[in-house]
Amino acid sequence: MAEPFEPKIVAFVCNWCTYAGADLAGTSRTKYETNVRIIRFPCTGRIDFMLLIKAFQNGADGIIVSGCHPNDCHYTSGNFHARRRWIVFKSMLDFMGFPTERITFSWVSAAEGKKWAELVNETTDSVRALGPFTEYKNLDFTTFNQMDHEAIAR
Amino acid sequence: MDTNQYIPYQVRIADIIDEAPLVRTYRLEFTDPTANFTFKAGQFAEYGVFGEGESTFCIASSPTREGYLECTFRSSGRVTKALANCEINDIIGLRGPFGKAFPIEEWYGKDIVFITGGIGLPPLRCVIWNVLDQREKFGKVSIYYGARTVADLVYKEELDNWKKRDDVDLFLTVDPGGETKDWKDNVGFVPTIIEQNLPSSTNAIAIVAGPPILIKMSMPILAKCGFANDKIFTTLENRMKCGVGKCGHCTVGKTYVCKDGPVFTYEEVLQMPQEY
Amino acid sequence: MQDKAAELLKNGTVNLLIGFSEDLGKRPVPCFIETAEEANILVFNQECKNNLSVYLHKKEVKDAVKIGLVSNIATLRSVMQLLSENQLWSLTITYLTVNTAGALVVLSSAEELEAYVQANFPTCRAEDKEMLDKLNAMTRAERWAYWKDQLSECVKCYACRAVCPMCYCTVCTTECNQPQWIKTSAETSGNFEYHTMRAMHLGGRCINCGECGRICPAGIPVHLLTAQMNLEIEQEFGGKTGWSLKSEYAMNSFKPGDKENFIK
Amino acid sequence: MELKLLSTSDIAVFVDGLLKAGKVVVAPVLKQSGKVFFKPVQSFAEVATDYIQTAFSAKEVVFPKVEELFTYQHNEDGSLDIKDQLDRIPETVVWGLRPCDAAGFDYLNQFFLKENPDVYFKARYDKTTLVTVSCSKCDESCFCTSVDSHPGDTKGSDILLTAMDGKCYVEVITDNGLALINSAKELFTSTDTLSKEAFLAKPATHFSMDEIKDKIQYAYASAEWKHASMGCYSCGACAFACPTCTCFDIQDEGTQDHGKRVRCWDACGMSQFTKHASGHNPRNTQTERRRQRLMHKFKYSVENLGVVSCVGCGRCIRVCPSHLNIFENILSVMN
Repeated sequence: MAEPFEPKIVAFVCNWCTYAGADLAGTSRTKYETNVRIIRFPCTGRIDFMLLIKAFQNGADGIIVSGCHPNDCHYTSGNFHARRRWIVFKSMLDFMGFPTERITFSWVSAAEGKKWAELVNETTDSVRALGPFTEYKNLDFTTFNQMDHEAIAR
Repeated sequence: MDTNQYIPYQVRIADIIDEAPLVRTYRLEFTDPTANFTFKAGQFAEYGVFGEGESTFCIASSPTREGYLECTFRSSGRVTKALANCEINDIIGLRGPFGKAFPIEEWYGKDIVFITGGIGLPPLRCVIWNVLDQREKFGKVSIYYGARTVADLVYKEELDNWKKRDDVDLFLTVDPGGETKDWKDNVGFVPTIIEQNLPSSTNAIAIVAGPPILIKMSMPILAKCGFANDKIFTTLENRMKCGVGKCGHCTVGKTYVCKDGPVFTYEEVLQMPQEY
Repeated sequence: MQDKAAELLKNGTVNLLIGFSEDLGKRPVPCFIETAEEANILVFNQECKNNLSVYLHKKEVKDAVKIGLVSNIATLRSVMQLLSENQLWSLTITYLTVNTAGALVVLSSAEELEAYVQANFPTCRAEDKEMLDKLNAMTRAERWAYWKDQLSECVKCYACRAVCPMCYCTVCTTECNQPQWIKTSAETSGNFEYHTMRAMHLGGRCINCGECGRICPAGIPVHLLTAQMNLEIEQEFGGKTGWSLKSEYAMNSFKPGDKENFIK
Repeated sequence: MELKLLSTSDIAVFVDGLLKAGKVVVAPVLKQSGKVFFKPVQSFAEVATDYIQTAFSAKEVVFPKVEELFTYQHNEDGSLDIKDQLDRIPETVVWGLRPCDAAGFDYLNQFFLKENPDVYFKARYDKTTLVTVSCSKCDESCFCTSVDSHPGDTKGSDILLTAMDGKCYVEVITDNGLALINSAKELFTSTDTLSKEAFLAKPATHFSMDEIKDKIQYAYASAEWKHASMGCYSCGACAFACPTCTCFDIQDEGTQDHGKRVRCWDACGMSQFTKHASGHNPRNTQTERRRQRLMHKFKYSVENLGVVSCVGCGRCIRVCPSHLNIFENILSVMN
């Protein structure tokens, strides 16, 4: 029997708030889903949209992007810049028909270990319900390669 | 069925020698001992790190010393950096040998003058070994080699050996400012050193390899020494991808450096558009 | 226009004039004129759609310093945007354009340019608006299918990048290979990456000249991506690209009160 | 060479029969962008008939824009598997290409197979049959008659079809073509030589190869190259649309553990094409790059292979964002 689908989720988090929040969840022994792989950044302002695309390309089924609450940025304004970029990036992906529900954006502070655990659980559940992210991988046949594959299928 | 020239041999890194800052030599052995790989001095190969790509450089060891290959490279781009991160026993890809070789047999009985700078020595090292391993077949052998600084000289041990031999004249130099306190050899650019010594061109062959500027500066001086253009050999290095005259990256006019070269006489170089 | 161009070249106001000539098939071809005698090859009509401001980044053009630029309104607007991004100030540019009444207009300073552009500011082209509305009315899956089909034709010739006056980076992300951000091969996923990247980097800077879509050899309406983004940015954050010499780059600024509805 | 007639209504029967026999048929298809592309089709109904030229050439069939050279996989014991998929290439019929495209195949054949034969090209080329349709229409970009060809040229084709008065005149040129016809013998009737001239387009002739041959020898030093290249944006549109441009790049995609090596189209007009890792660029300006491209077409390929590698399809003129015109450029640098 096939194993049930377990999504791979990549979390891009900032060093000062969400990473510390995740740390708190750990030290308080809060149990949460193990599907998430955390990548730590100095600031949400550093989380380039290309990183998200690359994560999907390398097999991620879902992505969490999280950092300090507005006004709490360690570098004063990094998360404000990030927020603008996310607004535009999300609408851009939406316009291209990309399933944006696979990306969860969030603010998690260093004190919100519980929120982090809930966020991961919720995201994992929703991505599990969405199933494996194959739409992106299926892009990867150019016309004539695709033709070769069709010929094999016959 | 024609052979598939894009499928690489698999070679294992048997030894790593750090030559100079960013410059390394790998000794490579075929994982398949039956691999039928023979090459001549001056030919090159495509070395590939899987997942990163391929890079082109000369085979730096000599066919007169069998059983292994050596290559020397400076890490500068994506592939060479990945290559520099490899460790002993890693498997890399190797395609080749490609290109024309130096016509060493035609040089029997002649004096040989090697002129090279920096990372230009590896392609000539193959020829130098070849010549030294059959030393009796050649006349006088002199080597002019320079680098920016003392640290940038490659094959330091071999340079010492060549220096000790009394059948080789080695002229070492570093660019002004690149010398160290205990540096006893020349200081100055390679062309200047040639000019000071003016090697004889009677019954002699000159082989020049190095950065384009070295080639361009050395030519007038060699002409002054009396070398005819068809007695000067050089090896061009252009960006290459396929190695077999198809991808078009290395073209200089109608010439494909990979299959028509990389070894050219200066006579041939002069007939090309000056785009190398 | 020919007379004016000849005059400017003759009296030394302009060293190099970038304009349009015609080939044998009567198609407009960008031309570069250095002497007054050559000015008789100049043409300017409805077909002259190329945004010639992209040539201002060329080294040969920069070396000429005093430039005459035959412009349509999109060209002028892109020069405005470039000036606001602190580009091109090393050049002295004289702009030759034709206004809606069909009269020749010569603009010789950035201030004159700003006034003219603001007075004649172009709106989103009707056919683009129609396509955008059509796409936005689709379901997400339909949009995905639409772009998948379109982008599968992309061969990564980078003509869209090459004709874009805003794409003046000396090294493009597509050329960065450590790591390889954008796949070199023209597989659809790599094409998706490339066009998302391009659109994101032009968000808040694109001046909607539509050149990228017009010249695409595969007929992909890539300009719709940036057009959509621009509408979005204008709505969310305000400001118009290429409107003023001091316009602020939307993606490089923020307001503490920026609104969104998706961050948990 | 055999000559046959096929009634226009039987064309669809013939093509659908090929599809039924399991062949892949690649034919021009009109897409929503309004441009025509070569695509594998499922029935003749999808095939576009009213067009002058497709957006890109049919070279994709034998030289895909992305071709997988091999896949690699590191095993747990440290060994490495390398596999190519040459045996998976299907039998393909290219339907409805123009004589200029077919002439392009003739050049590709010589380029890829004369010296250091390229196994990927060969594997595809050997399984490809070209059914060409001669041109009844042309536009101002077409200039095949200037490069020793014409709208009814059979060079490179396996079969050439010419539509005349409700019938289709079929010239069977190669054994490959004959085999294809024989798979549906009953549709074809024999005929004598017919004059097809009246049904062919008449593109303008701008020069003749004879006059170029001498003059091109001195063209390299022409000062006109700068003029001919100033408008060039240095994109790759012309090279990618060209039926005879063969430059490619080799790239690895994947991780160090597993992935594939692909070759993909590249263009000599792009600024990075010749750039060394050291930063040195042998062809540093667009003037040099455009000169390389045009000189390759008209001079270097003649010297290397004995043929001009321009077939006069005019695609580079149609796709060029600044309408740079290859024959006008060639004429200007020769004078």
